Amino acid sequence: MTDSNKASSGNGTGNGNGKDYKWVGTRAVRPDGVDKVTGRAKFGADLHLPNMLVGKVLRSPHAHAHIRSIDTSAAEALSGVKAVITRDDFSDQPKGAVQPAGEMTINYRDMVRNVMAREKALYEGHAIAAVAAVDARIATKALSLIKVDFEVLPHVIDPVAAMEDGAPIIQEDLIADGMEQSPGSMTNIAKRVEFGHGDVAVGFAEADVVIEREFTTQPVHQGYIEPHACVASMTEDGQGELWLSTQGHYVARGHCATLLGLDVSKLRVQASEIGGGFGGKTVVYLEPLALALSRKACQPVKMAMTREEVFRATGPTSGAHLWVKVGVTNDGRITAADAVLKYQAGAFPGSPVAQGAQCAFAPYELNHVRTIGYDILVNRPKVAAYRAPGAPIAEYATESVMDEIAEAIGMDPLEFRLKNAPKQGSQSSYGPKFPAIGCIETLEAARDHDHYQTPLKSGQGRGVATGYWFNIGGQTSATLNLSEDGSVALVLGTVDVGGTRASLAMMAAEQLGIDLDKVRPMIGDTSALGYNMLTGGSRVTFAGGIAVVGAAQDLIGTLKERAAKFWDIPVDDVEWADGEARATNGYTDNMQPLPLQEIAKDMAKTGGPIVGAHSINAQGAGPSFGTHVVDVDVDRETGRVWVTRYTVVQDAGKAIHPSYVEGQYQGGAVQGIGWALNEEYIYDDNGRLENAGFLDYRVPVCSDVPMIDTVIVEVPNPTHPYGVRGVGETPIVPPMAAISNAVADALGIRFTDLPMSPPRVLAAIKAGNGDVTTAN
Amino acid sequence: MARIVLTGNLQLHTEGVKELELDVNTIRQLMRQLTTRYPGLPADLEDEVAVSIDGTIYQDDWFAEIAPDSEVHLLPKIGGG
Amino acid sequence: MRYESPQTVDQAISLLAGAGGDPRVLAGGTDLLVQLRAGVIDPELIVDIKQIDEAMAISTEAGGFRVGAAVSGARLKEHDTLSASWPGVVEAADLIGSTQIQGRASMGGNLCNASPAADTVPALIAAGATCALAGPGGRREVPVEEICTGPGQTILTDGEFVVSILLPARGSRSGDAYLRFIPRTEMDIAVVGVGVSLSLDRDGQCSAARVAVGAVAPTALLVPAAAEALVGGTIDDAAIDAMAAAVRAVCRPIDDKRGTVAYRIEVAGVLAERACRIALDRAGSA
Amino acid sequence: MAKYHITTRINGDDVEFLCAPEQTLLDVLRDDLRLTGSKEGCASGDCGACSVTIDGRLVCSCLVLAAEVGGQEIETIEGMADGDRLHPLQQKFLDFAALQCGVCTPGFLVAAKALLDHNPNPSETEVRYWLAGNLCRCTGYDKIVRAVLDTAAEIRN
Repeated sequence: MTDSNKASSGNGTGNGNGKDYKWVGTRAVRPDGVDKVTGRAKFGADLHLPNMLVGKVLRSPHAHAHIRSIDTSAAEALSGVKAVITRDDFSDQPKGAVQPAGEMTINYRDMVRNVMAREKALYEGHAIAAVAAVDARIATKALSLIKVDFEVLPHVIDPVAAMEDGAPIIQEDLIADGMEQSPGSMTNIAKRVEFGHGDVAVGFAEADVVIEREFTTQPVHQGYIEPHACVASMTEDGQGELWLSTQGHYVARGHCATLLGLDVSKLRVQASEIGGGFGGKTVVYLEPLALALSRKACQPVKMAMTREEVFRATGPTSGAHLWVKVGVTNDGRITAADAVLKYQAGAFPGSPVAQGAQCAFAPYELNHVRTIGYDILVNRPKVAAYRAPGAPIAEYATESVMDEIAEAIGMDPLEFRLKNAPKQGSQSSYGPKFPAIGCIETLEAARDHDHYQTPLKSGQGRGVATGYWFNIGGQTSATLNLSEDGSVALVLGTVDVGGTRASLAMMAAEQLGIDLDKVRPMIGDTSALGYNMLTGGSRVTFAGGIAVVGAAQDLIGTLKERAAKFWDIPVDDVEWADGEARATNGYTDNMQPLPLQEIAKDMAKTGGPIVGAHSINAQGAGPSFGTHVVDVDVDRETGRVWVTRYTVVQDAGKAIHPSYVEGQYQGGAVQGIGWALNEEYIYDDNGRLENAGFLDYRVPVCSDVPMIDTVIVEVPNPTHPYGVRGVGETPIVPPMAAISNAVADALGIRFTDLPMSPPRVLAAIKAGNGDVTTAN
Repeated sequence: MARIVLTGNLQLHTEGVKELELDVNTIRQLMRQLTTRYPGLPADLEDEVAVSIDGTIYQDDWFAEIAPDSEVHLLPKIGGG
Repeated sequence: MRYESPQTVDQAISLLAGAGGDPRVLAGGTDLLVQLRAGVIDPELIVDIKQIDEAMAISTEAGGFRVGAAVSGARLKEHDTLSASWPGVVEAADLIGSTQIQGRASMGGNLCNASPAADTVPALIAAGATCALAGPGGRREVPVEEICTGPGQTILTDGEFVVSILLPARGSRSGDAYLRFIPRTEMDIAVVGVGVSLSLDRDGQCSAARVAVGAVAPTALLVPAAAEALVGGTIDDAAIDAMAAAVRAVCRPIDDKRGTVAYRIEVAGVLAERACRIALDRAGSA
Repeated sequence: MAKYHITTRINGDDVEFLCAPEQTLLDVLRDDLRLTGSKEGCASGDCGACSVTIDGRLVCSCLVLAAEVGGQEIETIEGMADGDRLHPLQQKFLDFAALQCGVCTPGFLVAAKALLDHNPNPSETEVRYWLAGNLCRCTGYDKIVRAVLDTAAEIRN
């Protein structure tokens, strides 16, 4: 195991699975590092093209309103304005225009309405029109000249209120999926899902102790520091180029081509460096508008959101109302677990409630379990993915109840979890049997860690929670182009959000048996490689790793063929090791091994360019469990919660680059601290967001948090050549429950609403209980 | 015969059936047999679901093999952040 | 919009007085530029006073310190004797925003932005500070507590601006302190802020005190009743409780995204008590 | 609309530019001088991604009018390395993996350099409060703080 305190730098090797690797498991310097510490790295807003225009968006000031008319004539007449677009510039998508794209099937009829309002403005900040002008000042002036005739409608912000009869209807033509709906009636409930097995009624009958609680969580934003930005350039012949900050340039290409009616291959998309995404840059907002403006103006158009636009118009994750009931025997066996999850989707269907429902009880082996989820429309921006979408919300509630019930029967919370923990072959709470997993290993590592063994100072509290996430695979391509000097260009199609160029290049060097600095990884544009699904679902080091290993094996196969020709022996008598071809079966006496450089030097003579390529749809992603331990102090007079110590223990399968695995653990934990303590959306009575900026949307700052200890557990994933599991998402699942459990330990008060902000905590201390929904 | 388990809310389209046994060797055969047997299932079923075969989850993979004694679960497709 | 950076107070006055369309004075700009960007204000003229020596100087005067209105928090903190005399005022200035904001933000700007939650204002009021205003009608010296009349509102007349702030001479056995509450450790606007300044006589009795509270009313409030609870006796727990109660009694806050009425009133008392104990400790060791 | 002719020094070089009165220093650095290492994360002084120093003082360039900087010395991330030699902080950020997406990194480096110029031996708490105006959403700050502390120790020795 690797502890970030002991080994934060240098080349300490993370422990291989009994194997000794030259590069895998080391802490090599990332190949894109120098560009990023010198300011060279080009992000979304850093590209300037000749004759480039500036695009800006007019957004709805109303949470819900019919758009009677839009008059853009005055804006079009303004000198310096080159193009103005509205809903009329996008043809509608047919009902049920649902296509597989990226990770999920996308409803393009919804998407075309989300990028540019059509019949109605569905949330404050919904795009109404856009302008391209020669500079920002003129574009802003032009927006002020656009006249929009709104008919303001009643709005609804809260998911529970939106389910009630008589609530304002957001999508009149919505048909509820998964539940009965009386003919002709209208609803905001987009979907009902149910998972589980056994019979919870039977299970609760077997219980000695049953605890039932209700929780609420607020929407939280991914909070990437780089606002959405792109540069689009369409030419008179209908071909286009798009530069953008995205987690998936192939996926963005598909979305934009569909919305603009272009041939996909006529659009060449290049991903900029991305200034954080966390799921929020898996969708398109500005890009179709920039392309439409550029198509009208036949000039390049740059668009970049302000921070305020990011908060008002892009997807946070859901806020939710949650009900959880758990039964246990006095000796700590869970007899039944039941939950109802109501997730707010925003103005269009698609909350991650199904995944929340599946993950809710995943850290437990259960005979009787049920989770029911509802996907609910409200007048807020459509939710976007955020790290382990859905899981943190559900597991906040379930892990809070598990902690309370362990306390009720006087059992240590980690021993309680160990007693009920799933292992390979256990039936999961969502159905299938688990493959090889590391739930028990992370729980044991947490229990045995110095943090958990160290007594608390007086007044402090300690909490633990376990989190689960599936991880995914998906379509991935990689190419290795051998250069004449034996160095190798590695072309990837997966956007690098947090160091995957390093981890993928390390696997290539390991396979080829050459030095890492002989491998130059880069992210190709959409014309450079076959399709690549987006960077999300913690998939890149897993799926990308399989693709890169495949490409390396393809390259090695050709290298062996060339060596066999050179020696005039059967290729079966050639092996590849330590970066050179070796003749086997007795040829070795009179044949010196051929190093990669030698074969590269003569590749023209032996048959021409040598390329290794591999394209896959990776399956069998290894799920990852994590257990967090957190200590808190509470200022009893002001209600401020201080996180004083934090340890993340998580199964990585195999840490290719331990530093960036630790970085995922630490970053997820601190995002979770923000979610638990201060981050929330505050709306006024008109459905307008009151805290659309980093001043009052309070992400943790450096002085808010302690060092984050990490323990990398390595239970190999058998479907990956190095045993890799995705690590990026699981770290944000446990923190909210772990911190709430720690506060409960400190105060003897169990909180059921997030965030645990100082006013709410102080009100609870005064009232003597944690159900203080009146405090903001 | 492989054991097939339907989760989420698929049983609403299968006359309430949540479990059944089918003689299928691949996910594509599974999808074809299911949609023929239960025309009420969504036309884009194969795009909407992930398929777990003996605990390993497959998405968009027609030809993943299903053994006669396999346990197969149809789950909602999984997207990440 | 026009930008001017006059060299003298008189030039600044004539620019401001001569201009229409809501001219603005630019000191550190950490509030002004945010309001410009957000379109909250659209002035035809911006007058940068940082080229005016008087607005950028820290000098001693009548045993106290005269601080130019545009002096940054960072420079204030680096002034050792001022920091030793008025640690509470310097702490208040130091609490405004990040290190980056400290490099620019000034007490003059913090005062004239007239936010009820301005950090330096309760500290300056507690310190008994006055400020020098200059305008077409000449100059006047006005107590800090009289400058703001409401959120964004001041007594400044057309063409008038704050040139400098005078921190009075500091007697022996005196101390001040400022505390505020924010949800995070940095980067937030005060939910409540309390400034306390007090002096002790030879016997350790409180001979003088001023207490001011911010973010609980349309302007920062001087709380005479709180001072009266301290003056004339030893500052014991009972006196401090009475002082805190007096502070809570004057609070007229609102519910908003930063705090509730009940929360602000409760925490105002908590901070008053804590600030008082720090000021007392400083006075005792001064 | 009248523009202002400004003469200043940026990263040691004399620079002249024309700016509109409402343009910020960040606008001019990025859009006119094409020094895009300084980033706009918020334009309100809340994220620190646009951090530069003016006459040695750390500021947010989004909160400075371009017209204000005549005759002053501006340092940006582009001027931090000495030719082909990275500043010790830049090298340590690489060695410690103190960046993930990297968009906040220029601001952190400029701010951290200003800290070490001003206090060569900061405590962890001093580092954390000095850097509180620089938001990072990826790293949880741990490796950034370690990198700054370790660089300070290295420079002292």
